[in-house]
Amino acid sequence: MTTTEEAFGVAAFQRFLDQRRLVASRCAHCRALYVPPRPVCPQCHGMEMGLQDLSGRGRLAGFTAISVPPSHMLQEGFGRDNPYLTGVVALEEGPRVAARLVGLEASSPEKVKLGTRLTAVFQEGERDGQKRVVLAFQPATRPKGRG
Amino acid sequence: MTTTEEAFGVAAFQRFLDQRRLVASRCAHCRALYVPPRPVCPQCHGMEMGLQDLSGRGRLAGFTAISVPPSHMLQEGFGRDNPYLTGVVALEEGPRVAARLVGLEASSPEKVKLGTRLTAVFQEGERDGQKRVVLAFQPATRPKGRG
Amino acid sequence: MASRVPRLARNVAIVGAGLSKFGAFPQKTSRDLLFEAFSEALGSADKGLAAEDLEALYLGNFSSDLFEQQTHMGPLMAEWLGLLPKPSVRVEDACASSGVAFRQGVLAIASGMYDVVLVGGVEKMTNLPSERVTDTLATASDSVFEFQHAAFTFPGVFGIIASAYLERYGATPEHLMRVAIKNHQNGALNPKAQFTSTIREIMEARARRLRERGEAAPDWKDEMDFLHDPRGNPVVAWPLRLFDCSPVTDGASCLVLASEDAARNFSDRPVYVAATAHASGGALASWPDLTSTPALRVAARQAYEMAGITPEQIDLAEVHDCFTIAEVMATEDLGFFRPGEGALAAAEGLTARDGPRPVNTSGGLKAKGHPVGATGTGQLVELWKQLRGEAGQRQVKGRQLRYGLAENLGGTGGTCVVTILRQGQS
Amino acid sequence: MASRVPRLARNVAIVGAGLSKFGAFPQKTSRDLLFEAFSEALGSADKGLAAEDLEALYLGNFSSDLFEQQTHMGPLMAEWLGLLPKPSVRVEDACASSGVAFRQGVLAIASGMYDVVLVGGVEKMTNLPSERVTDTLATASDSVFEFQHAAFTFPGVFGIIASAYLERYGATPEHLMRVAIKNHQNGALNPKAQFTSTIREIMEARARRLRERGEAAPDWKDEMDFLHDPRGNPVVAWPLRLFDCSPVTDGASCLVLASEDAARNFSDRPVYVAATAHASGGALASWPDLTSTPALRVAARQAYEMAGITPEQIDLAEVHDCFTIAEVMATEDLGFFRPGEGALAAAEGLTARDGPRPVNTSGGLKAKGHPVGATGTGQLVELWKQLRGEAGQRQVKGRQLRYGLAENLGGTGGTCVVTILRQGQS
Ligand SMILES: [Zn+2]
Ligand SMILES: [Zn+2]
Repeated sequence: MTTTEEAFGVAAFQRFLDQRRLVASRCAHCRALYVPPRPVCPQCHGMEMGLQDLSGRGRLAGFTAISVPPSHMLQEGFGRDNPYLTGVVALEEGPRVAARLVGLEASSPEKVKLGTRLTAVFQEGERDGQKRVVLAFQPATRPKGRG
Repeated sequence: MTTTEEAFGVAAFQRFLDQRRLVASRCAHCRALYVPPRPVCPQCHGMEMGLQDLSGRGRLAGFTAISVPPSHMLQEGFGRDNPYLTGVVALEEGPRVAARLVGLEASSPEKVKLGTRLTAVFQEGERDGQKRVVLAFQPATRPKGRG
Repeated sequence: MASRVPRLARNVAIVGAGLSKFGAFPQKTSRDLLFEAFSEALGSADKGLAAEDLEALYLGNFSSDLFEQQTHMGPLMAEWLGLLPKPSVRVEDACASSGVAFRQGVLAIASGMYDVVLVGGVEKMTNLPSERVTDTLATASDSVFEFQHAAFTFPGVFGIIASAYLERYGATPEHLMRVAIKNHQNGALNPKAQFTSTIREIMEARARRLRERGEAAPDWKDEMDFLHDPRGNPVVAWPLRLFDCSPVTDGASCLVLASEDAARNFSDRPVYVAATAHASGGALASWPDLTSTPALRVAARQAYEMAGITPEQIDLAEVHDCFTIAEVMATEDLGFFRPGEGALAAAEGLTARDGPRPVNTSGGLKAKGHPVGATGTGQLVELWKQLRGEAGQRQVKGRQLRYGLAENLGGTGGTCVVTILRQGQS
Repeated sequence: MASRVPRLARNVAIVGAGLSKFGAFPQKTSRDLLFEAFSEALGSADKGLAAEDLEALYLGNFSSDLFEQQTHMGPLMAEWLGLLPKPSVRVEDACASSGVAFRQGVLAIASGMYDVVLVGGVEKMTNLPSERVTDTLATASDSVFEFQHAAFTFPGVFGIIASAYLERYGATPEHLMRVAIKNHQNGALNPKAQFTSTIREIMEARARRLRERGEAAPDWKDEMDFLHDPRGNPVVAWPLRLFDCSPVTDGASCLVLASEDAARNFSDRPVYVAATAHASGGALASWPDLTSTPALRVAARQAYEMAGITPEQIDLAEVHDCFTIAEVMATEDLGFFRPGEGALAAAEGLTARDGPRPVNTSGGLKAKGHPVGATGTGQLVELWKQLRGEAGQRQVKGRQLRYGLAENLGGTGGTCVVTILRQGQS
């Protein structure tokens, strides 16, 4: 449980992820959505914010394959010969989110296409000995019965 | 050997200590002395600086016994039950210098007196696996034949 | 070059002020803390104030780099507060970061570039282990010559200063304890303070806890007895003990500044900036006299000249009591008392809230807390409230308050900022 | 609130400029580097200039906190340069730290507080291991959401931007390589640059070294061949490779600013500040379009308004090519080329030193080096020299230079500073 005030704090995004939820703030005044949730609407400066769960479906807007990782990714085993993918995903509800990309070939980034349909996955990871969920996106399996 | 330009850089002080020398910069214009050596005279803003070796003799101008040490002193074994002394020494040539104090009772700081005659000692130490000399001061032994 | 008394091209006023709760908040980051102070500042303007009215952000922050592994706080905060694309400047001058940020906000308005500016300060300190806090604060001294070589810590430097002061003027640690007792008495009346208890209350609570646990409770007669007992008040950097030191604190503060003309749109009773002065000082060993902060003397003189007043005209002051000795020396360097008389003056109650020269009515850094980057603007929040008669239970009474002074110190006197605020136009 | 075009209360000019050598100097600290730039700046004034003339120091520095475990650089530097007790302000806005510091120096003079101000920038980066440099630079993005969660690095963010730009406009990595080749050609003429070699020279030297060691030397035909070879030019953050990235650099830069009146005491040919603009931007995911930096568009528009000119009137520019793609996008966001045409323009030589719109005659961040806190004022040092016709071998020739523009970016567009300098009075 989070109180309403806490829901728009910095720690809230992680708490929602730990619950396997991708949550946006929603401005009561202009209805703009933002991820991660925030206490002030960047659009109209309103401070009456609500929450909205997102579908986790989106499309790839930009990406990179990183061959020179920071310390925390070196610790996960990434490096020169094992790059990882990360990028920006445009969610179907409108907002964009920064997230790691999995299930795509990091060693052949030329094969990754912008616009690829993606879906959120909540990956269990560890940081400094503590379990925590990391947001990632993977290629969406095409829903049955749709074109 | 240090070139003249390097002699007034930040690294020079350590290089002189490694040679067991306590060296001041001396302004060619107003003759003011400063420790550690520096490239500009704080007194007259002159930039023609020379070097002068100091005697290492001075008196205690202020001190403290530290019971809550930083990491590097914790590593040397200091702490709540083993405080260390440090302070400011007024050198007989005029300038003052910040330095650790040894040979005085750190656990009885009330017995340490301002004005105590001190003399420089060059202590061999280690930091991050590298040998280096640290400047410290200890009580001066009274020279023979003087009052 | 002969020093001229500077004259700003435009006058500047404060039209809003806010403070987060000060304390230790494991779940709050700098963004959360600053938002708290920001909301209160917007709400504090007499005629209302909205984020759109703000043209720039000046943010004081000491070292989110080391405390939160986050640099470039300016735009991060501007985004969080909904201020994009307004320019945002992070200013760092150690514990005087927001005192200096405030001054840049004043100059930016005076220059003609902006009419309304948000100034803030924030620090998130309590998530680091205590020895890492010690290391981090020590980086504000000369980290090569003072820290690596001489192993100075931040309390250590003020311990050295105190050793010289006590010896030279025959003052005693008891004089310093009186400063702590006074500041806790004030803090007990400040709901935003980290410690909202007097030292006597802290002593009684500690004894009660020991008794409840079945342990032998010390038989402390009074605060002074408690403060002499190393179990209650251990030495940190001799002669300074725990209760001579300000705590480690999370917190934020905000002010809204406006040009004299623009101020009328937001406030019925703006508080004016009568003087803003700033001077830099060198390493401790370069001080000609360890009992007086050279740069503070310079900044104080410049501030009085700019305001056109004398120290006697200051009605109340918030001074930088990172350590009790620092408050004593500041009251001398600011000209409130003669050299060597500050300790006795404090002990005799001259700086108490109901004394002739109230100092640190907020509780000071000692009791209100010291989130280092937020302290400078935090002091000005207190002056703003006092000068407007809105300081609640701790309001200085019985006289008209016209001039308030804030003294904000960075590191061990490397940065000294003196601000004089005035109630009413000149 | 309708945005008004700001008018400074006083005009400001640059009367001196200096740069340290850029590179990797294991024995030099920030103090040593800044002193180098400072001495050159004092010596550069036409009519002489002394430390006593300087009334304040504004110092841009990104993170001596993390690079040197030293905070509170302002007074430390003021002491080292012999400027005590003058006030000293450290400004941090990531890689735009000294661009923003410069702007505060301009505002401080315009406010009436000072007549002559020293502005500097410094960064000492090369003593950290490379993965710690990666970590440290990444703290300039949002370290919670972008760094810890999404594992963005600094090159990674520009890799993402490049992926979107190349796809949208059909540009190729070869267009970006042309930017690097051009900037190395300019840097080869700059004795202060970290790389004083063209990419062809670097290629030839590498092949020679391999042959000397008896190894099989690759048979590179030309620079493009070399830049396509992962042995010469490995991927860092796809599609960006090593030669798309600026290096890790130690360096410092200084400028002396003066009010229009005071400037005449120091210089026969002061260079005037025609415009200073600054805007903040949000996290990369908040950009409506990954191929254009929102805050840069805002700052550019404000700068042209303030200077009262159009992009066509800019004679040369120093832009923030932390990565080749950043130079391409900047030339579009600044209005030199239409969206999507910057890459081709660079490849066709339009931004070459002898082209119609010279960009980064200094070598840019790519070849001159990128000591992040020193970069903003470093760009202005180049413009100052070019506008005075003192840029030596790399002087832009064949026309009268009147307006120079510098664009300094902090982080990934969180801070955007645009400065326009003018040779001669308006
Ligand atoms: Zn809204
Ligand atoms: Zn001299």
